[in-house]
Amino acid sequence: MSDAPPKDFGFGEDEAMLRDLARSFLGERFPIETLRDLVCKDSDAVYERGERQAWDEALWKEIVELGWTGLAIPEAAGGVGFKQAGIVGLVEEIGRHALPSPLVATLNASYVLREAEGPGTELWMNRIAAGATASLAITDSRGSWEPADGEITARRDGDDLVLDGSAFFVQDAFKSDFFLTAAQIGDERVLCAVPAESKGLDLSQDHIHDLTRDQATLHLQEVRIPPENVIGPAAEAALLRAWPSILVTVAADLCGCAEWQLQATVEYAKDRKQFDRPIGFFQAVKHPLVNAMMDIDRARSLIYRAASFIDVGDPSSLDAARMAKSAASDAGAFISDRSVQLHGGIGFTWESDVHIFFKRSMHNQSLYGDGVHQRSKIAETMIGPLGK
Amino acid sequence: MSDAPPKDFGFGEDEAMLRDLARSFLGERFPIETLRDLVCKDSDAVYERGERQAWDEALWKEIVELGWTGLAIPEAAGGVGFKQAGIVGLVEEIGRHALPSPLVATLNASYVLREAEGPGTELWMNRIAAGATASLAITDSRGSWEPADGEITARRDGDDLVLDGSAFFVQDAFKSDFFLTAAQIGDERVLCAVPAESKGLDLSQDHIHDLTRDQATLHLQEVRIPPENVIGPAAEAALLRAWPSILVTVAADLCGCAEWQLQATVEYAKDRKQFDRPIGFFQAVKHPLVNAMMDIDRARSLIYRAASFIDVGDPSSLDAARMAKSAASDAGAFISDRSVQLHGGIGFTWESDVHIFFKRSMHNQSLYGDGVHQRSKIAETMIGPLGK
Amino acid sequence: MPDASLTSEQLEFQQYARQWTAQNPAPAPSVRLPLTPLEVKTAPQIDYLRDWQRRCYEAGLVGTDVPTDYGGHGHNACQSIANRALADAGAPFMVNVVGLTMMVPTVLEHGTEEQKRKFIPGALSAEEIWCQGFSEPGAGSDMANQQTFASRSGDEWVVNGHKVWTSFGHFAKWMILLARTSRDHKYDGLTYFLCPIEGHPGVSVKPLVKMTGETGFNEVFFDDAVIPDALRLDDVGKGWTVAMTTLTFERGAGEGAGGGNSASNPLDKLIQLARGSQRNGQNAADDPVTRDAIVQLAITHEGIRSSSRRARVPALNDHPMRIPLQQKVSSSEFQQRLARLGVDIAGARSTLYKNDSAAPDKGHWPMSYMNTYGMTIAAGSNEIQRNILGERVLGLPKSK
Amino acid sequence: MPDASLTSEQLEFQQYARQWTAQNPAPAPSVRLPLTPLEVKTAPQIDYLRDWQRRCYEAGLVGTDVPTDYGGHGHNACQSIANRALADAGAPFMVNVVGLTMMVPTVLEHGTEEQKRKFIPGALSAEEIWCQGFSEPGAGSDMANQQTFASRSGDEWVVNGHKVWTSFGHFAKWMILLARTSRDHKYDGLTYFLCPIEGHPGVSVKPLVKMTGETGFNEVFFDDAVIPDALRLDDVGKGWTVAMTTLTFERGAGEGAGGGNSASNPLDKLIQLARGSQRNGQNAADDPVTRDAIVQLAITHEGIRSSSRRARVPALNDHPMRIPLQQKVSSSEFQQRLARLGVDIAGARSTLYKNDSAAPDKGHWPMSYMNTYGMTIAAGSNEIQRNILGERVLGLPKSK
Repeated sequence: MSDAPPKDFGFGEDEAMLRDLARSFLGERFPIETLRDLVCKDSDAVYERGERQAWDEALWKEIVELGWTGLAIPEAAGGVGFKQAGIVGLVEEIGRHALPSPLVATLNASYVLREAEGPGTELWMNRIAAGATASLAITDSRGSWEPADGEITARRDGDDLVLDGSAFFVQDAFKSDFFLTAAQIGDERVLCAVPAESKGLDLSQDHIHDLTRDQATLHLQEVRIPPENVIGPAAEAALLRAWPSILVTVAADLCGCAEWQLQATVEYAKDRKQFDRPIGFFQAVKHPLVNAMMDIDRARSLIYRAASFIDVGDPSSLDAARMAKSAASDAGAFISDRSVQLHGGIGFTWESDVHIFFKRSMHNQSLYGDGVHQRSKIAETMIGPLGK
Repeated sequence: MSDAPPKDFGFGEDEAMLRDLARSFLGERFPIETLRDLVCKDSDAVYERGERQAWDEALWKEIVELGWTGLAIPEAAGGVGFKQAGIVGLVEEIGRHALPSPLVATLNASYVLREAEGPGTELWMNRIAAGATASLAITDSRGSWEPADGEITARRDGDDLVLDGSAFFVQDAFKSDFFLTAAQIGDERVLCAVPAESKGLDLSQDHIHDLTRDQATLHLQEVRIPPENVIGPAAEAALLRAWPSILVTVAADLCGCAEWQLQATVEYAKDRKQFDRPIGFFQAVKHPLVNAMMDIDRARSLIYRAASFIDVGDPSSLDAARMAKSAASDAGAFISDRSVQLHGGIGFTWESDVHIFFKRSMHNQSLYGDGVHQRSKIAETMIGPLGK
Repeated sequence: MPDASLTSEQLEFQQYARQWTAQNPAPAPSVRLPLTPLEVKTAPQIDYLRDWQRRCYEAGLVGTDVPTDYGGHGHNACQSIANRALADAGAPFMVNVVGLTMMVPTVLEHGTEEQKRKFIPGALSAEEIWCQGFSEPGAGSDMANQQTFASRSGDEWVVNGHKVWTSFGHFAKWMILLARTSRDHKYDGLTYFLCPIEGHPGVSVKPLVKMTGETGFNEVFFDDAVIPDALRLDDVGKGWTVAMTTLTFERGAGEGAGGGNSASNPLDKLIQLARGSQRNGQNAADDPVTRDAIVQLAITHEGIRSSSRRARVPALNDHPMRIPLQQKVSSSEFQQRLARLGVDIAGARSTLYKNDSAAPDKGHWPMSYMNTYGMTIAAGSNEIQRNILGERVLGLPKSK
Repeated sequence: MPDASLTSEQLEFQQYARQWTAQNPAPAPSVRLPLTPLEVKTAPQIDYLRDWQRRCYEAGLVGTDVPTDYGGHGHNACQSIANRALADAGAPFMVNVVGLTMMVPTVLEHGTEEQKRKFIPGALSAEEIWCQGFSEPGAGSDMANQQTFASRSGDEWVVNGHKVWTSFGHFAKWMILLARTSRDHKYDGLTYFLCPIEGHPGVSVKPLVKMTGETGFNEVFFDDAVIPDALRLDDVGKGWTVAMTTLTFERGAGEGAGGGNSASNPLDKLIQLARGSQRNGQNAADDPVTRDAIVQLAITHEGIRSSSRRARVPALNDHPMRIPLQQKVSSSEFQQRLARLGVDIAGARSTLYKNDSAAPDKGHWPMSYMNTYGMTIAAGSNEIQRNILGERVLGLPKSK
């Protein structure tokens, strides 16, 4: 039987320290002007010329030095073994700065490695702890979020495995050193690590709205991987066990992003005058911002609740994380909407920064399932299977 | 092929004249003070002592003289054969005055008689045209709105039929001279007229929130009816053909009710001062009222659209009527909510009139199916059957 | 949601609480009981309910977490278990709800030792019924705009004014009273008193009828009513802060001292309703649109509860009042949406009044729906609460 | 919804329109075309689209209901049939959308005989592109707060000011210009002009980039630009009323003169998307939550259309401006909810930009969603429109 989730969500000194460090570090090294210069200089670059989204690799090196990539890796495997409650605290800051980086993708891959069983797990956790980046390559062409729906197959060839097929909607693929995929072999699905430089591996870039990440389709053609890359069996079970952490991590990014959108719109509403008054005087501006704040706060509380459930291994962690993702997706959608609307004409232009966060949020709202998706899953346990 | 529904919904001089007459007649004979005195004198009367809801029978006699009960009856059967567009115009005024009366129930019964086929229809239409009141007794105990779900059975005994079973949620039952019910006999369902004074007929009063109507469960025990009361076969088909008119009539009552709620709240918002300003100055009051107005107007337009579809026998009349009922139910729910909230403390008390309309509206919102119900039906034709 | 698992003390207490409630069913009442404490109307009702609360108190199921010095039972985090056990047993609610969920937590936080010893035991045993005096006709939705004035004369305060929305006013011995003691400052001009009502010279009570036809709340008039200074709670001018504590606790930030079943998950009842209702010829619990609406509410409910927790973790609060000031709006609107969804699910049967035998859940849903407007209107309408949040938390310019 | 059945003239025209569109497919463009007229950016794009509109005009599918005296084809209520036929054939949109849906209906209602003859034919044939000058940086969401000033000097007006949101500014020969001619009255101080843009002395155009990365709308600066009084539309001081006509027509109160496919039911496209999308491992068109959301939008859409009809039935309008003033808010928010639902249904695939081959409907949904903020913000933000409705229709006190 698991312990009770702590009343303070297990968010103690260490967690606060990391969060505060991240806040000051990113505040200093990655202020909004830096973000704007990095991703918005030329509106044609990404959208018209199809260039890849820019990111600050030098800054990333510093982040690796800070050890953030190894946070979810157990100490036994050379990582920090940090609490989920602490990790979401950090990810909130990542979202609040809309940082383009492979951190979230790598954390999500770490969760799966952590939950995987098999000889190979240790090796790949070590690599991440040592600074390698990774991303999950598990989604089918329809964008189904069911762990069972991958399209990659494998066949044995001597000690090696040979992989074929494609994975879609791979997050920050062009920043990843290796990919985690679940390959169908016979009637089992094995978890495999596929290095980005593998022969027969091809990434085709998705053209996306979000300016703060890249996304790609991973094509595997006769990709041969050695035994040490075959992490273990029961890939689906590992994905399912990791799912609460994945959902709550994306939710935290959404929530941090939403807090920036709220504060930026509040500041605008204090400065911008209309009818000789700051527009924040008007309840048509004030009350939606208050509603957004309340949505964000409930989502944020649900994120820490879910994180604390995960940390104590509470059996209802998955539902708790789905609640957090549902609330964060909806809160993100609402403040994204108001941030553009209440910024008025300027908010509709490239000159304003709100569109950067709008697009990052919109991307994360659907990633791994939006509110409707999460709620239909929760209903299965809360109310019972459909048509029971 | 049916004619095109007229661009003006067929709402011409006659229809406007009747509506204006109703407006001035009710404005004069049934102002809000009269309504209040009639239904609100003593809060314990209906709710604690279970007395029946009061109504003005003298006023009703005048209404019968005005010929409103025969509006939906074809001229051939001694009625007025008025357009649906004109009838909803009248019913809007009924709703706007929250008039307690058997008019809506009788209109709904008339629609079914009009659509019924069989020897008996003429006789009973004549009676309504001559001033008799009627109500539909077709609903089962679960409050299903499917015409197929009645619980009344019949058996032949010589030339007579003997009816057994109960019908629930019978509207204004205690004001009705006879009831229309669909009785199962073998594998067909016959439409029967059951006089209120029939031996073996018992009405048990429902205790309801709405102060402007009564509702009852109709119990039939060995009720013998002569051949002329057996209106005809294919009761379900008749009910289904009448359904658009029934839905649009209840929608019109909702819509008129909603318009009263809107205007009463607007007036209050002009008078009531807070922070030294009429509360209508504040957008937290103004904008919800504007939203309510827009909801009401769309619902109202959909009601006249559906009525005009019915008048020309457009094949999509049922969907059009479902749209109107869905929009009217939702518009009614929203303005009901705001009318109490924005009236503040006083709106929460018995002293204010808003609760009278709040309860009439709430009753009609669910009657014959709320928005969710109507939309799920529309989806069947608009998107296709589920799981197709 | 399965409850988070329990400490050994909680487990032991849970066992006891379940046992006691199983062995001590509430006696059959001689009169029909109201659905909630807010509708208590007649003497037989109040007598029955007082007696029931007293028995639960003596059994240790009320005041469970209150220190023994103040007549409590000194447990840790067991009150919600007691509430749940009582709810599961279908026991009547605790009638002294204002005392238990508002006065006790507030006095525990702001009261003097004397006040704690004087007031808490009687509230727990229901010997002394409490009512709330936060709302005024003139103040309308602006709770800080109190006009009831308490002027100091020596060791006493002389109170004049007019309160509305006072549930239990007609049975109450005491009122938690928010009164203006200075006209110079709006918020800082308020002071919090523990004011005698029953038979107190200068205090008169007049019952009002709600839109539901129920009574149970009142107007209370003060004409030169005198209160000794010893009945002042916390400092002069601290009234607003103290009142915020009161509301924060009432609105679920804490389990109070036994607020009558507050811990039982209100969604369960809704799900039961859906299982017993029809939607388009199918079980409403199988209708995905209804399911989505139910889960939306469940998420909001869990979010509100988790926010109350988070409010007590300083590291997770950039602004100390951000969550506390939200809870009244969030929880009252949650209650309203919850009841409204119940009305929609009940469909035609939601037309039925509570005294109709066919009304689902004894007519709870439509009745509760209408009564929730008490929450969204009273004690500072939610429109005003949103102004306060926008201004005091987000720093937006005043809308007044 | 099956369309209401047709008059014989309409039936005949429908047959012709379908035949023509079948026999005259649009030539393959040499450049990628934008999704809507608002994103027209390059010369090749505009040239191609002008040519296409001209051919449709010559075929009688544009200006269908406009009197022949003004270059139209003199049919009755056939424009929507033409629009539908073009939409069904997947034809490109009509590029001169401001001319067709805003200028033509407005000039037909408020213009002099000369103005009708001078301006309408060129707009129908796309020989003369029109842009709209209703929005200003300072005015923000308050459209009546125009600062661009036109001062009279004899038979001319001298214009100074700054317009934003001007789609087609960089291709337009003319602008429908709302300018202030008196500072004494807010609404009655406005006058409506038909103002030359291209190459006109004192007028300069600067393109802006939207949040989508698309361009196509502009800032327009006036420095002592001179307009002859003959280009004034309706009386001095009537500008606001005239502008309301313009917006009423633009927002669907009328089918304009060929607004490019406005008649095709936007829900069909959404339903198609749902049929091709997944929700929880099932076809989204089989997900009742999605179905309910789609039908809600269908009802709103039908309601807006029916209200435009009802606005023209005096007996069904207690206040003449009640519906017309609503349509901008209703239809822009409908478009926004529609596009947003498309984004939600497309799920992961809504992350894709229009130039990604896997993007459903060529990336229409997210792109359209962002572009709808143009509608809800521009030409008097919907917040301001709600003030106007509350004040001018409901008679509530001014919020300013």
